[in-house]
Amino acid sequence: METLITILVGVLVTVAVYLLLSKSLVRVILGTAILSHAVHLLLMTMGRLKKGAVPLLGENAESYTDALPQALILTAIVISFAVTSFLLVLAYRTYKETGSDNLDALRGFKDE
Amino acid sequence: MNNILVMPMIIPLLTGILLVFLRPYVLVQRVFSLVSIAATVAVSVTILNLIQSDGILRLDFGGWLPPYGISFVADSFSMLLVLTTAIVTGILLIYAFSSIGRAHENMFFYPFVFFLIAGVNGSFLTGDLFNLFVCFEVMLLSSYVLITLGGRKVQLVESIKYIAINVLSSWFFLVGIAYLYGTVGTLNMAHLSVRIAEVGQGSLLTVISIIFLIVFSLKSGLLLYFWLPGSYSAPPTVVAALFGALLTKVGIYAMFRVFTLIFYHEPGVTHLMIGIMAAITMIGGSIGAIAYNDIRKIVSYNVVIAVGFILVGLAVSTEVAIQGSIYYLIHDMIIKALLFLIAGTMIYLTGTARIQNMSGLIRNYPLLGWLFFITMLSLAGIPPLSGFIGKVYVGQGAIEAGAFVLLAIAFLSSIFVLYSLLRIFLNCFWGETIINEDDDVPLKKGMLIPMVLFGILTIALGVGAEGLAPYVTDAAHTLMNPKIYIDAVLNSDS
Amino acid sequence: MIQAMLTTSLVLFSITIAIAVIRIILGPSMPDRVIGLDMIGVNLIAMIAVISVVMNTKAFLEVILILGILSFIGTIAFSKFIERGVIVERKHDR
Amino acid sequence: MNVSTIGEFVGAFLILTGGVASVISVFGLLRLPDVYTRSHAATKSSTLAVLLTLSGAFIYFLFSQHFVSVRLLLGIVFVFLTAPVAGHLIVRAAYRSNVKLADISTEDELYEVLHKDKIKEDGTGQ
Amino acid sequence: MLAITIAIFIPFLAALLVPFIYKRVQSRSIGWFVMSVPLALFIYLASFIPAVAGGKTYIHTIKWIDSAGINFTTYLDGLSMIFGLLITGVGSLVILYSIYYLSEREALGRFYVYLLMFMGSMLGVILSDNIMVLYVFWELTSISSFLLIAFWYHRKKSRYGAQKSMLITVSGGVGMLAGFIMLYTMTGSYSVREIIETIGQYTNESLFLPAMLLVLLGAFTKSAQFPFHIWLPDAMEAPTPVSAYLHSATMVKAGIYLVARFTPVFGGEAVWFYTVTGVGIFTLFWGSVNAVRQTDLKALLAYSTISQLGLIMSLFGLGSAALNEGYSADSVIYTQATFAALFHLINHSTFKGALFMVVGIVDHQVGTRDIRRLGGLMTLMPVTFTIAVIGSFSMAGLPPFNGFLSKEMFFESVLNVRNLDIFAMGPLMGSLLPVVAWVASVLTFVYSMIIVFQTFLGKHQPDRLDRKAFEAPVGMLIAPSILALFVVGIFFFPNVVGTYLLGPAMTAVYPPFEGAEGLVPHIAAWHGFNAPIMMTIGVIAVGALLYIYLRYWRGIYSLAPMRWNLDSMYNGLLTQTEKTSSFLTRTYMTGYLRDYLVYIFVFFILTVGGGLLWTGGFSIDLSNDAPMTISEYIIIFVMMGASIAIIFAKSRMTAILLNGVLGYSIAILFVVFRAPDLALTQIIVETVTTALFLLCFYFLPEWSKEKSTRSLKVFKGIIAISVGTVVTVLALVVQGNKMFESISVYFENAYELAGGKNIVNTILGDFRAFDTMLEVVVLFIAGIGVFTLIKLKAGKGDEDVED
Amino acid sequence: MKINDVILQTVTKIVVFIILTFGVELFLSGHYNPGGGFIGGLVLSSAFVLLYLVFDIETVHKGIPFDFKKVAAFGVLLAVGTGLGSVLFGASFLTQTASYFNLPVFGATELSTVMLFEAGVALTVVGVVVTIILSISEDV
Repeated sequence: METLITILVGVLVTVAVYLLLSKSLVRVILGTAILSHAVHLLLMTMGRLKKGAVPLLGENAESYTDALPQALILTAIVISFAVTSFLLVLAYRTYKETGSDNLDALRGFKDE
Repeated sequence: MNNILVMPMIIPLLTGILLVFLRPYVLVQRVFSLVSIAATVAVSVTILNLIQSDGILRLDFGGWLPPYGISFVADSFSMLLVLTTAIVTGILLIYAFSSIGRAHENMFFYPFVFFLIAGVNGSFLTGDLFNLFVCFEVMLLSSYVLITLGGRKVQLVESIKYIAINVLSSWFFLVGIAYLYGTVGTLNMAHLSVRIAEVGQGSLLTVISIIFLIVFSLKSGLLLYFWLPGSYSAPPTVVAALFGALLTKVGIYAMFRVFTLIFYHEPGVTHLMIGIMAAITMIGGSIGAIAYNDIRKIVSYNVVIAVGFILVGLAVSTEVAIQGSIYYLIHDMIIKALLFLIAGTMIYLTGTARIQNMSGLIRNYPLLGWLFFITMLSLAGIPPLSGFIGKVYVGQGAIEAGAFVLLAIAFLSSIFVLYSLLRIFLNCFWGETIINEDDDVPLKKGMLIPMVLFGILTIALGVGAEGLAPYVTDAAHTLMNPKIYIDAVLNSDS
Repeated sequence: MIQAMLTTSLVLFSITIAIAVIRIILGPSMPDRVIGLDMIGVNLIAMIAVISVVMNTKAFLEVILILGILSFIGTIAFSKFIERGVIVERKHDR
Repeated sequence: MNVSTIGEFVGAFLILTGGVASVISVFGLLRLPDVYTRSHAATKSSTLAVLLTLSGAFIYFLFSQHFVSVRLLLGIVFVFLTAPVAGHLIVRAAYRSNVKLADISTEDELYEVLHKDKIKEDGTGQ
Repeated sequence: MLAITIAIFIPFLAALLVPFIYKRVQSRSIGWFVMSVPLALFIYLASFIPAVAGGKTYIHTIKWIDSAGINFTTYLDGLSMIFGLLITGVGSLVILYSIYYLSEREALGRFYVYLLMFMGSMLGVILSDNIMVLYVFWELTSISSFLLIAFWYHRKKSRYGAQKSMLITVSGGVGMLAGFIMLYTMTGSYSVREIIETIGQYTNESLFLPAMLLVLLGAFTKSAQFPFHIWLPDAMEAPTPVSAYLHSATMVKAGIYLVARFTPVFGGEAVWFYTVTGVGIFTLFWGSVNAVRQTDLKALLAYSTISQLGLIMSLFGLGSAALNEGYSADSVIYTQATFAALFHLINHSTFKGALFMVVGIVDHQVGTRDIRRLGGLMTLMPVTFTIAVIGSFSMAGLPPFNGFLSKEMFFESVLNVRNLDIFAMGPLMGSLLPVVAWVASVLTFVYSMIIVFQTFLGKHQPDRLDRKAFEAPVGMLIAPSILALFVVGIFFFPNVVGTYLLGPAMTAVYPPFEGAEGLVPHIAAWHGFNAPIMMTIGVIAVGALLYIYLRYWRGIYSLAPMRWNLDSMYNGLLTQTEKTSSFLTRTYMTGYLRDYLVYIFVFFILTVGGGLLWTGGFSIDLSNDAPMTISEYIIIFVMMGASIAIIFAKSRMTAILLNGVLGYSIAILFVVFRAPDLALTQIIVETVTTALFLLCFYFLPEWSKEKSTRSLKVFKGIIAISVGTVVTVLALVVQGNKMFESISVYFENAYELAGGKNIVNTILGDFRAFDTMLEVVVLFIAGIGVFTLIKLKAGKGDEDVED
Repeated sequence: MKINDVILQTVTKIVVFIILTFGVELFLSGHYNPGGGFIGGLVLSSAFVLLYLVFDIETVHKGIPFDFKKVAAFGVLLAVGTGLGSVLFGASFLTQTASYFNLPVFGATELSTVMLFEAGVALTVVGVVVTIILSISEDV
């Protein structure tokens, strides 16, 4: 299981990186979203997978899965949600302001 | 249990929240923010002195002992930075009062500043790796908002790059935490150190440490500083000054902490890398600083140079060098704030950022000109201003460690700093006065006072370096002897 | 026996989801995709129910309800989006 | 074979039925020619599928752990309540956004109603 | 003695007072106040002469940065005495001169502030024992010189000169700082005296040589030694009093002082000997060669200063040879060189100061310094002419002026070198020195004559002058006259200087020779027909010939191409550096996010991936994998398919929905992994995110197909795959190398510890509540941030000035 | 032209009620079952979003006259405040306590400061999510 999930993480990262390298702002943001998916899965696999029960006490189990990564992922999810939403709105505002979502056009001001 | 430890973070945080409620009352916001910054400064001073008498302090949140809960750990190093942060922010706020404008003040400008400070201070204080990530995010999100606040085209365009790259770096951070947790199974930094020392920093852990190196390099602008010049030249002056003074420093702090506390076993790999990166950073920053005619760009590249310079101390990792880095770090926070303020004020006064279009400003604004002059000298490490002592110590450390190439680059870079700023000074402040008396934009008192305060600080810090010496010595000593830190964190008597 | 049945149904649901994804990718129109998504949502509910039976835990029953809520809201949002492009309206608009 | 085993079996059977139903419906989703027909497959039969499954799970828990899951019941009610509305909305949206009917469709009864509506609106004019 | 330490600060204090006084006074009489400062100091310092001559030294320490060993330690001995007297003495005269020289319209307040600042820093340099403090003042002199050169900052050339001098001297200073730190690293002390005492044990250390060269770098840049001399001619843009003071009498001598001060440290080493002597003698030669071609009187004086400084420098180099073997009768003959150096130092200050003032007077009176426009001023300005003659003849080494004495001693010293058998000094090298020295002296003679004769004799050309020429006011003549008196006076009473000033200084330079016989020779104007006097006669004869036929051979200067000129090399270097940096920086700082990301990813691949490969030998242990069911396989493959499909998605909507599919599938995986809270959160968050995507993207244009070349796509693909691979491999390695049990076992007692049964929630709400609290803050910031982002728009008129 | 869909609006009124109840239940039971402040908050906000979807902004605003930014701020304040509360009682920052109370209707109930903390989280989430969605929608 872990191996396959890890490979899945790799695939997700690959896709995300590819998207990040695009010209279109939309793709870049999608890329960041996928990156966060990937890292959440990665964090998950770092605790042992599927060993033990759901981390709810009272399910009378011998052992529980590693709860700490879960807590971390929860925090990470919330944070990446916050960032993604901000980034999205930023993209929206940028488009409204500049009329472009093409990062090549949004190069920034030049000096000379 | 030292609840006072949380105050440098909680006071700004609470202030930020309360200021949200006070949105319509700008004056109240101003007063309130000044008061709470003053409180933060007071608290920081108290803690700093407490550390001198009681050793490293620790606060376990919720009473959960490390490594299980999250702790704030305050040693001299972190508290020095916290204190400087508070002071710098306070002065910058004064500048903001007269420069940022009603629209911003009504749009939660002050709350965001305070959240930023909360994030910065939290990053300095936390003893937990994941919490460090969270604090980073608090800081970063505020910085995202601050950089876009105002919604000008440049800001939006540059902020996209800034945010995208920072999102990436946060991602690397999480990946690093994931790997580290996977191998070592803990998150508390002291505990990590203990566990890694136990099994030895094998090649796997070294590779993981490189991920952290990348993360902090991205945040601090070590080698991976591509995002920095653009995004630091986009936002309003105060924000740029805040960024220039604080943001990269957090990355630097984290790098110092992680590579002296946790991954210090393989200096041949990690510290060598840091050294090479610092060298390239200084070179890149130096050539960048003289490559442009835009004041903001020049100033931003100066930030880059300083980052490289400070990390020379970490790269050579002798106690003296680290002392130098700490001195320089504090100096840099103050002087970069001043530099950005002056640059911003110049642009405000002339309406242009290009040095060819300014001339003879010193006749109209003599004080501004001399402040810039002092800043220039201080940045170049010319005595007796604040950059001097740090430079000496870093140089001494480099010599002791035999890192002559680093020494040469570091010292040469200060000449580039001087040259890049000399260009501004000669072109903009000296020369024929082209603004006639009528077109003179008045320089507001509210803008001048904070700059003068910074000027005084840089002189005071240079002349009165001895006053800082015990703290800095203690800080460097703690950094070089991770055992002190570990003992303070993992003994469970408090 | 019971286990076999449960596993079979899990597989069936997975197949359903896979096919729905194909529909999302194929389209051709937006509503097609939304229907596909709705389908996935509904099947996820079912799937999670089965999984909790398999695992013999009550922990995931909240998930079911939430999925229901969200797929409902999602569908409404999508359909409004498709219909007029605006999701949240203001009174004086248009 | 005691009661609980039978109950569990019934539950599992219902679940399996649900699975089969859902596969059937998804084939409909894949094979049917246009949105409107596909929506039949998606909403009707898959609602059935999920209701079957949830009931199955409910029965299973009822018998195996003697546990009346309020949440499952609530879920059933909820799905039952919302699935039709959702389906209705999608199709409505599809129609209003002029998604084409399949080529084999013979009649579009709503066409005139909607057009009249539109004409009228244009007439009274905003 | 505390008073000496205070003496350093008095000029600074006065500088602080000047602006206030100037506000009140607003006239040139401010100069009298300023002048009182150096005058008082001069008298005060002079009062120590007898004591110092008696071998007494004064030391006093005020703690500054004690932890770094940097303290204000002042040390007054013979060497500092000479310089101190020069600084204060010439300083007083220069200020006196400036009172009349500068017009009242000038910003006199600023001028005197700089000047006093300079004076204070200069005193700091020569009185400091602590080399770090010395460095502090060293840089301060550079800064005040910078400010003084650019006193007329609206002139382009002033700014250029100021920048040049600042860059060169500060660079040298930085090098010197490095050298000082190296010295500290070796000896553990910043005190010169202590270093001198202990340096013997460290001469073989690897740091010794670099430290020496770096210190010399500082000295050479400051003293305008070849090839760093180029800043000095441009520094002549400063007002003439400044040139007279800083750029001939004092600041440039700081480098000389440093060499003298460090002779006991580094002297006696072959490298020191050769570098100092070689550079000095070459500078002497080069300066004189260049001086002859100048047409601007001040530039001529600048090159002559360079040349003279080279002379002094070379003498110190020669003198250092004495330290090689320790005290013996043989080595005393080399100490003579040092004695000559010190003597010439004083002489040079007197005659060069006078000459500068003369040139200033000429400039002030007729409005030009171009010798092609000058001539025949002798009758119009007789006093000035007299002073000029005294100064120039002294410089040319003619009796009865003090220059003659020191020039003779110089010849003697270079001749002595021929006998030197240390440092592998061959006869060829040994003969080369006197030859070069002689040639340079001939040229010195020539340009000295140019100053006098082309300015004051020849045809008067009133039409080519800006103003009608007449004698300068008395006030302006006082200062140069006093200096001229010294020029003559020292010739007649050289041994007063020798005993009271040079003697103690010699002891300071040669501490091991203290009280040795012959250390302080008797100076006699006439010492028989020996080699030096022959050389002087030769100089006069050949020089006179050359001067007379000047116009015939001057043409050879134009043969040397201009671009090989050091100045144009310096300018070229600066512009080239700027251009290259601009080019380089623009090459990689493209402004494209994609490029930056590529850098980052490449760095990641290289370091982390490289690290993995390089260290190698990782075990990937898959045996602990949990079993999988078919449905899980399906989900995972669905996810892979969906994610890859995103890349090829034709419409953004598809892409967003596929992203949603990914999110929901992850939720299922979370269910599979027994993480109900996560699954719940993931589902909701994914929904909200998707909704936001839709909300925002409705307004964005449909995404166009990425128009990029195949090679770019392949490149992107390679990077993406490499990153993915690195992450995966590292994750697999980590899974095979779990070294410790996780701390999370602790949390399984959540109920006992924190009264919660949902472990995850207990961690979030209690164990790690702080994270949660901050996470909420993050969310809050984002929420408000979105609000501001949308509400606060830059209006049209509101466009900030910052663009 | 408003969406005038009677079916939708009728169903929504019921569904919103269900969702709200469920949301509150989720965040209250977080300590024992899956759920907690964040999830509860999200569910609650989804109820509000549903309302905004089905009705228009003004109508909803009339019914629920909150400034959601302040709701969010209040939430954060509550979360931080519980931390400070423990400081007042001389415990470490963010120390949570719990004890049993005999409430008239519910019987012996455990009331924990975690609950307050979670409430803060939930309020923030509600405030933020609604603020974001409203801001964007209003901008159109």
